[in-house]
Amino acid sequence: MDSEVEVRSNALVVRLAGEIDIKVADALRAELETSLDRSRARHLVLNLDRVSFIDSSGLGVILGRYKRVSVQGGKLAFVGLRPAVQRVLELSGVLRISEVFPSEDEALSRLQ
Amino acid sequence: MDSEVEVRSNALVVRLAGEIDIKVADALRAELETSLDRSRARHLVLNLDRVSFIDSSGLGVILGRYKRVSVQGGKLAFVGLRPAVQRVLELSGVLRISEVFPSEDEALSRLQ
Amino acid sequence: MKYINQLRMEFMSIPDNVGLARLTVAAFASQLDYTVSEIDDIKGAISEAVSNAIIHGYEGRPENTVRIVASLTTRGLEVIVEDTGKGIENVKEAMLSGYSSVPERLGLGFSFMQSFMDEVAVLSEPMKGTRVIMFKQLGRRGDYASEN
Amino acid sequence: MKYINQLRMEFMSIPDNVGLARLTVAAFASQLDYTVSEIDDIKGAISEAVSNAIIHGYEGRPENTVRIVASLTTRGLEVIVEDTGKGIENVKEAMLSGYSSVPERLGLGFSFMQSFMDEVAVLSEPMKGTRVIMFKQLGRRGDYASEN
Ligand SMILES: Nc1ncnc2c1ncn2[C@@H]1O[C@H](COP(=O)(O)OP(=O)(O)O)[C@@H](O)[C@H]1O
Ligand SMILES: Nc1ncnc2c1ncn2[C@@H]1O[C@H](COP(=O)(O)OP(=O)(O)O)[C@@H](O)[C@H]1O
Repeated sequence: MDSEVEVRSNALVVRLAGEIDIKVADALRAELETSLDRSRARHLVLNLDRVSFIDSSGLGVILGRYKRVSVQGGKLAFVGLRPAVQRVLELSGVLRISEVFPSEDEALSRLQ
Repeated sequence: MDSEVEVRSNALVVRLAGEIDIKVADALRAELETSLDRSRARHLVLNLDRVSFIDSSGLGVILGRYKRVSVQGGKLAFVGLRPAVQRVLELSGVLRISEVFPSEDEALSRLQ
Repeated sequence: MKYINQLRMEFMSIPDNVGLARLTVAAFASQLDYTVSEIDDIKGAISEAVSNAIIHGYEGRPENTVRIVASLTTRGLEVIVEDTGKGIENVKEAMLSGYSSVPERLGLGFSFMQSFMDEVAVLSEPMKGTRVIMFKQLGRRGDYASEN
Repeated sequence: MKYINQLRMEFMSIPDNVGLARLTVAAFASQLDYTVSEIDDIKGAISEAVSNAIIHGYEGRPENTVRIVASLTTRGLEVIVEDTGKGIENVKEAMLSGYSSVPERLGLGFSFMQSFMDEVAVLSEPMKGTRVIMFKQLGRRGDYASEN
């Protein structure tokens, strides 16, 4: 798994690549926590367009961060969901508490 | 493995794709024999630019066809060798009895 | 039922091997005529079952063995994931969506397996281990879109 | 020597499984820091050894089992490919470059294995089977270019 983090207006934009499973879960959790601490961003935008796989261990990391963000009144948004990833997010119900946007720009303009 | 056959001037041009091993060896042998029978081409040009893997079973099929072609005074030429394929051809000595060209056109113009 | 092909694999209980198991079983299953989304389902189910064996069955201890037996028949893929770890006291409760014995986990593993596969059976005995038996029928489902 | 990871696999002796074995062992070996060309070498060696087990060991009969044991250490990958097939009368002769007991084959399998791997040992007993033990050292070779 590769990741890239950027703060854009009031959101932390995280671009992930690869497969998100138990192997990378701890490192991803630590990276997201550190980035949220540093940036003090309100919203979390996850660009998953290069993520080919995610399972419940990976999803757990994302949902943990959602809790933190939503406590501060922020929102969770996704960009670039491939079919396999979309399906897992749907099954888990995550899509009911988050929004999906066609691009990062769109996500950022709607999350003000 | 996928294949595509075309007769261009006096050569049979065969474009292969995928992995050439024992699983596909019989089918490839049959296809090359049939194409050589039908076309009555003198030379055999193998475009391997979409072949990611070949082993000694795959090489055996190619060398068998080389024998047939060279008996009729024809030549064997390769186009588009990836590093892994190039290495196997080198190790086997096939490159000493054949030629490698940067493109099909170049191969065809030199094989007259 | 005639077996078309059969694969057994055994590997150490470390997180690196979850991806290995996923890839291998997916490549094996691809010998049948599954759609891309069905292969994604199989990857998902294997990932959950193998992760469970490592995290729960062996509680993260790396020197144990996870075993997979995968069989192809004309009907589809049968795959068994098993560990000889701590086992499950109450399988029915464990399989409930949202139930987890580990606070930070989601408790969705078994329900994902059930969504991804056509049949899931769990045999477990405390202190003995757990065996998850799954079946994915061939030619049953369309792609994601047609399921909704 | 400490094992970092270990994988055993067993599968039916059919040609479809040659690619499966190649892919799985390559993915397993990728847990170490091999170069792309070293991973290609490993794929090549596995392909030759597994093809031999199927073609020669079991003479094409599909209902037999090929077994692979792959181990990662800090030094590299050790991989054993074994069959319980017909075995080899004269291993020294069989390993000669160009020797084949089958007219239409090239007799290059063993010499490819030796080129691709750093160590190759063959243990065989007629009517009992054959075991090929190979080792690929880590950080030894550069890419193809620097070898020439
Ligand atoms: N292989 C196993 N060995 C022991 N316990 C298991 C195993 N698999 C699952 N369990 C138990 O079942 C519970 C539910 O599993 P699951 O639905 O996959 O959710 P999660 O992995 O998120 O906890 C686990 O929390 C664990 O207590
Ligand atoms: N697993 C095996 N079981 C029995 N015989 C084998 C096995 N592997 C190799 N051999 C014998 O060794 C010979 C040389 O093998 P190899 O160098 O791979 O060339 P090829 O496969 O082209 O014959 C084979 O022709 C066969 O007689």
